[in-house]
Amino acid sequence: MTGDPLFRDGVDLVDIGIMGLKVVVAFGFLLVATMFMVWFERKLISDMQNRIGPNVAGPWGLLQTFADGVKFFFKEDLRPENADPLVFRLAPYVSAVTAFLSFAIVPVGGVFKDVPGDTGTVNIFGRETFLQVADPPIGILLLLAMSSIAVYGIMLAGWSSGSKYPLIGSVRASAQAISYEAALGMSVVAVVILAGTLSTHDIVARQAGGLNTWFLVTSGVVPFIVFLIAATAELNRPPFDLVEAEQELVGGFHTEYSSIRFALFFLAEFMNVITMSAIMVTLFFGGPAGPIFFGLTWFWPTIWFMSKVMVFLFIFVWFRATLPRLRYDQLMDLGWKVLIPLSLFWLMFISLKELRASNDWNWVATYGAAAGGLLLGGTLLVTALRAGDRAYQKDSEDA
Amino acid sequence: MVDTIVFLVAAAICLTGAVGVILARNPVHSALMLVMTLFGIAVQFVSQEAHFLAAVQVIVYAGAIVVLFLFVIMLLGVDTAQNLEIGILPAQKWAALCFGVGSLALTGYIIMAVDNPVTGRTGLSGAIDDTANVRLLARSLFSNYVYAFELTSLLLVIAVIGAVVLARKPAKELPDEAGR
Amino acid sequence: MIVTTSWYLVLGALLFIIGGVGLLVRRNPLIMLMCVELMLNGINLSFVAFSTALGDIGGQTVVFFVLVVAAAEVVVGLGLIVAILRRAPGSTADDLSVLKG
Amino acid sequence: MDILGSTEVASFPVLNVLILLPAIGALVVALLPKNRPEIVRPIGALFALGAGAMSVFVMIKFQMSDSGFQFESYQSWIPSLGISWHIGVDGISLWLVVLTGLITPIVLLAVDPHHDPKPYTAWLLLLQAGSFGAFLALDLFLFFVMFEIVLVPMYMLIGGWGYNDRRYAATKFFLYTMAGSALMLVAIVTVAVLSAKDGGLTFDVVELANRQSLATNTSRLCFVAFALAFVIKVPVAPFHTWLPDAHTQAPTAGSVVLAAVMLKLGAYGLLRFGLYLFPEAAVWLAPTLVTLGVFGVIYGAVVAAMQKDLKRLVAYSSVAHMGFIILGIFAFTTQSLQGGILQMVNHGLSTGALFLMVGMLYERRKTRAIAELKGIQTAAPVFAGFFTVIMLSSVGVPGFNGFVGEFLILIGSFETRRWWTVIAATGVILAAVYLLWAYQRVFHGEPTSADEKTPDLRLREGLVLTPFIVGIVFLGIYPKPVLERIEPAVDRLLSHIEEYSDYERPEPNTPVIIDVHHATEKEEGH
Amino acid sequence: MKTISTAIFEAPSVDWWGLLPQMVLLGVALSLLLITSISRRKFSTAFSTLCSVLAGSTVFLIALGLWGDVQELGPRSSLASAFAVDGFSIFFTILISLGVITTALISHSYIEREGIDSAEYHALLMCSAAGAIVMASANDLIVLFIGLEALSIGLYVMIAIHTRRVEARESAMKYFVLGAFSSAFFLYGIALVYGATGSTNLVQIRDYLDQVAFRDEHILLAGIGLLLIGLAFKVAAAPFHFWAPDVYQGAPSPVTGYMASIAKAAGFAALLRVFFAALPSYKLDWSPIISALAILTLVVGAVMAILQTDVKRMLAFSSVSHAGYVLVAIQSANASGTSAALFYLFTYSFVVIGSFGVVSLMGWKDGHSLDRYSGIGSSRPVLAITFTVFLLAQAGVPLTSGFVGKFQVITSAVDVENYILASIAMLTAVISAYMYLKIVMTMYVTENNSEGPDITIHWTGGVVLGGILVFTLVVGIIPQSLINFSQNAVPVLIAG
Repeated sequence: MTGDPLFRDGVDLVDIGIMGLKVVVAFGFLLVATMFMVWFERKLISDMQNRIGPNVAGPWGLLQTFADGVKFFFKEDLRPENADPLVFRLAPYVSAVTAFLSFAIVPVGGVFKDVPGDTGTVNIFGRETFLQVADPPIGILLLLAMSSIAVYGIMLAGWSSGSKYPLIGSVRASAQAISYEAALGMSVVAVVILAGTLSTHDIVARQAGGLNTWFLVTSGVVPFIVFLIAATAELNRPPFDLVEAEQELVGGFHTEYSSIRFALFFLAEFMNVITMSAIMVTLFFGGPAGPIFFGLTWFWPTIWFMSKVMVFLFIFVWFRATLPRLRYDQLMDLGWKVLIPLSLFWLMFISLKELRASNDWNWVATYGAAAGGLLLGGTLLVTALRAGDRAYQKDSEDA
Repeated sequence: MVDTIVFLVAAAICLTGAVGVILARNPVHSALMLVMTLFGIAVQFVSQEAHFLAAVQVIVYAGAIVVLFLFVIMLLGVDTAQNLEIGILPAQKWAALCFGVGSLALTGYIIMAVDNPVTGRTGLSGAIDDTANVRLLARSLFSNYVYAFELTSLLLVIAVIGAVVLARKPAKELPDEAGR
Repeated sequence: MIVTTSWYLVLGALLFIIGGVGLLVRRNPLIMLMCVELMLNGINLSFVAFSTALGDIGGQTVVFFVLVVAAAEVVVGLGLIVAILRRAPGSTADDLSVLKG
Repeated sequence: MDILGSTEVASFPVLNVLILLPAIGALVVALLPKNRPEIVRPIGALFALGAGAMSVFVMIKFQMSDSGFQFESYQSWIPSLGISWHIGVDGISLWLVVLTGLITPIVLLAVDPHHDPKPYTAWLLLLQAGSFGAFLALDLFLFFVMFEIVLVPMYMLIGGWGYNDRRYAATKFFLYTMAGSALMLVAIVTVAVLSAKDGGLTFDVVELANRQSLATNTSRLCFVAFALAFVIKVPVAPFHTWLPDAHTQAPTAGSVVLAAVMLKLGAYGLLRFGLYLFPEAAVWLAPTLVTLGVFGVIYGAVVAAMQKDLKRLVAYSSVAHMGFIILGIFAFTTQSLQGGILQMVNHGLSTGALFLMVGMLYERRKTRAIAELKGIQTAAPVFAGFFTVIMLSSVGVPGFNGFVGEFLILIGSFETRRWWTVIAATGVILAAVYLLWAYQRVFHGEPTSADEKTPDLRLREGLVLTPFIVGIVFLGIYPKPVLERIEPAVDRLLSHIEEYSDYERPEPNTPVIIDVHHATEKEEGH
Repeated sequence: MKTISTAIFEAPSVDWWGLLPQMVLLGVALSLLLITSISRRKFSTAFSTLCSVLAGSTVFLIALGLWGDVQELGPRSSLASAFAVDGFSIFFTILISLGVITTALISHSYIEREGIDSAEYHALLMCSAAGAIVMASANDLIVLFIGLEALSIGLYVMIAIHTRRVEARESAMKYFVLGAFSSAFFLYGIALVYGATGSTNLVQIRDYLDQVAFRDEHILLAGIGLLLIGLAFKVAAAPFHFWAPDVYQGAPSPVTGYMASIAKAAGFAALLRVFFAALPSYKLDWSPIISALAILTLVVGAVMAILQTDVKRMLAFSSVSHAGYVLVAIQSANASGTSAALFYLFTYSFVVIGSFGVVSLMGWKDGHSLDRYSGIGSSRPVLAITFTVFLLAQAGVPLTSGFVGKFQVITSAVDVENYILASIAMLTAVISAYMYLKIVMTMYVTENNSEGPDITIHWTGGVVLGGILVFTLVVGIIPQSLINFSQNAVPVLIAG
């Protein structure tokens, strides 16, 4: 029932061909999108800063990224003397590959109906298939898996450079990624509980009934906000880009990288931005769902999907242009003391809601108990935080 | 056929990684080799329809546990981490030899049982159905294994206290009181 | 060639052995810890293989608990290593043999 | 109680009191205030004397004709394991109980510990309690408990108040005995468990002896285990090596109690448990044990003769004497057994007194080396006189108790173990040789200046030794009251052996007691 | 999908009363941590000690109540039969609760003296005790494993908690690595047994093994062997004992006492539970192996003990040889053997806690060499006699609890006609007696009239030592009720 209908009746050459086509198309799409994303960001920021931005290469500077890429490709590949040769080479690929793999689970098109299963298929070469590279039964978990692997890219890059600043940058980055991964995961779980499935395809199908079935609405916005903040932090995007704080850390973990390897990091970062936006759309905004007006029914959903993603791309750039960078302790405080408790509480609340609905529990008793629990937990949390602050102050006075 | 190839490739990855862990001089390399093994295992899980476990394997093991290793290595500094040594047993090498031979014999034992490795009893705690792996797991987790599940909280509490106790700076910097 | 349960079991056993031998041969506690993880992974593989062969989900559930246990062990183990080194910066092998084995 | 074949149950639990009184005394002494050391020994002696008086009471009330156990007391202890507090006294144990009851207070009063009187007194009282328990126990478990528990006070006495090498000696003493009894415990359990099929798990000696449910081989193995424990305790050469060390290093009180009471535990154990529980096996192993006993007689005598240390000499003389007792026991005739038991008492009196006197000598001279002592007789004639009497008793000169015991053993065993008896008889001569020789070296000759200053026997010391002398002479002249109380029990034991093995004792030719009596008188008449 | 989602999910029943002991321990531990960390004022050590003692006492009372229940109504299990409330589990719950109380009291002065953070120490103590209780009451191999890990991990931290001591940290590391190693063995054993029987539930395993005749037992036997090895590590049975002396020596003395008593008892509880509840039909396979282990353990423990000069190492090896006695009882594989093992563990645990309590009073400033004990006999006679009684109890001298324990062990071996084993057990008792006597001698016999170390006994430690002394002697003299207690714990176990 879950899983791509393509493989339902065994695998033959056509299936493999379609699969290959999907991979190539998705990869190509991502690459091109990344190219334009870079341009988009530079252009948008320059607009916000009242300057012109790239405008020489190609019309409106559209080919600027391409030109940069070519330049990177032909630059000399430097490797610091103290670097660990193997790991130094490995790290950029880890970053890039994980970025691409996460995108594989995003449904980018197909007409969805309000039931999970075989809706949202398109017909290619006479085969029914989903418009997504893969729909593994564990679906959204792949995102979490990949974001945990992505840490390796950063960490190993910083460590293998054999240099101080990259190391500090990478430790910061991985600490940050790990800290926000918990909040990220919990907001995803909130959606999973509501959807009752891990498959991204089915999650989208659940949201096909219109705006009020979007998980943005049914999960009560909070998970989305948590996800957005956490995702920004995961991406090391401003205002959480302490990793690359030039004033403190030069360029962060990739300081020592140059040439094509640097380009790979660069690519990975922007790929990740796109993937995260796509995931957000998938989880909270109904994915490719949207009204279909005329003709080409399979075309409209993709258009909807891309427009939704564009909105988030814009938001990310907007963040960068407007928000000041956080201090490291503020970053950690936000993650551990606000987002995690909040998402945890919200997760419990949603579970309780679902339980009440399925078990027909008394409304007042359920939410009364919830409020009591919240009060108790909140008090404890606040007291604990205060005590922690006190201890911290005392320590710093002693020191 | 495909199964066989997948198995062999993943097994090769696992074993290479495992051997790499114990051969690498640099702890970071060991950790990476460990990740390699973990991925191999995850693939084996997938090929046995244990998708959820495969994901958890990557998220928890590779994403948390090994990262923790790397953290500690970086915290200590690789040189320290590399030169850190501790004698556990008086005759460790001999013990290793005994253990290796013993457990190879054990493996042989298992191979001898190839024909009938398991007795074919099925479905005590919920039959496997690859389409509903997660559901079944959840059901089993909260029925047959609910006690064990709740007990993991005890384990985690202890681990947290332990981590705090061990990693915290002592209140007063008293000198080490070694031995005699 | 059909991949039978035994193949997985043998692979699991090999991982277990490699981990065990590594734990005994290496003297670096970090690597010893990793070797423990190898052993646990070998066991996990066996559990899943049995689970598939038996058609019983229990074996897969067990793997979760093993994961939790492994995580707890690693946390404490790394804590110990950090504690050892924090109090004795620059310690070498000789410093760490106060107890005569 | 009736099922156990008891004849009389005293309304007053006299034997329980006998065991408990010193134990309570030990506790009381231990709880005495620390700053009043002078009241410790009187109070301790009071308890010990009380117990001694109680043992005399038992002796007086003892029904002479009764061959069974008297004053029995039976209390279920660990019912689930069939263990009970079952104690009683018969002709075999009666005199050992009396011996224990009398020796301890004497020792307690006679010997000054020099330091830490409180624990010293407490341990001695505990030793008395344990010894009583061991002699009275009619339950294997209870016996084992008592047999082992007496080690602790003795170990503490040697370790705490002994001489230079006391650590070594105490540990050796403890471990030898424990090692022996280790296998005995296994045998005890085996006997009980294997007999359980005939009516439930029990450790009651009487019950087990009457069941006799072990197969021949098993019972032989068990007997070997028992015998090993007792043979070490006795000690029979070549298991004796702990004894010289323990005796030499122990404080005087320890040596006396060790010789007078604790060595008897081994011989008594062989009689009460070895022969009683495994009659067939005992007959089977008797030749070996008799050989060892006779070997001990000769070996002990020879080695004693070579000793340079007076105390060590006495210790080796113990080995020789105990060899006689073993011979007596495993000759399986009424006379030999009677003689063996009597000899136990004799040995307790004479060797105990010897140790006391050696201790007194040491107090005076701070040495026990024979070579350093000379001509004491001149300086201390009374001392020498007492020593002579006791020594003659130990040698076995007619008129003294040693003669009666050895004579009975020899005539008893002559009927069944002729050649061994002949060899053992030479041991009597050897005893005369080494003791008289030692006496000559120490008490005769030209005294040196140090020897001349040796003080003579004090009144208090004389009073202490008097009971020994009285016992020695009384038993030497008129052993009848003792022997006639022993005889029924011995007869019964021999009938028991005959019943369960193919042994048949020789026809007694003449009434033994009268014969001996005459013999003694005749000798004196010369 | 529809069929699954509509299937009614029946939550397993929960026996809250049975779970209460663990919940109390964990709850008090968490509350203690919470209060001490949140509160403004600094709590004294006494508060933490009090918490532990109260928690232990509460568990003790609850367990007594449950004991009456179980004796009346029979054993029960809940939580999908993963958790057993039977005589066996309650027996160990009682033992563990008393262990917590005594250890907490003995630790009190140690913690104050060494300046250790008391709240965390006591929280760990309670949590690991909860793990021990889980081990004793687990009816499922995985639950057992998690209990084992909870206990072990708690112990690792408790050993290392004295962060200023190099030995402590190093021995914690050693214990940790070997503990993890042995856990892996145990877990592998679980995997193989699971593979062979299709369940991790002990009762289900037993039922299955009763029904089925195997065509090929290899996997099951290998699994049993690995389970045994894993547990043998935990109870420090030779040849898997080599960690014990180093770890015992390096750990803080109260923790050593806890480790040698409660952790060992829990390990044996697991061993008994697994082999008696799940694998009785393979008795003929495992009993000889256990008796071989027992012989080796007895001999190694006794012989190595006499070669040591450090008191803690001596006691460590003696603890190894005590494990041998329990194995002797276990190999008999019958009810009387189990009851003997239970009795032995119960009495031995207190003696060993008391012994290490005395050791902890001695302080560790100059190590624990035997010489430091010289002269205690005259300077602190009461302490010396107490220690002497503990040592003699371990040596198995009559009128102490140790003798009754040994006696029952020997009886159980003789019961199954294993005379050789019984004899070896007794002879090694003599060998190890030498070691105990060496300590006793040192205390009483001083060559140079040294006065012995200066010791201050806090009343908490005094109460515990006195209590254990009385217990040891009383049980040695009138053991019947404790024997009944351990016997009543057994048949319930056999019934599963």
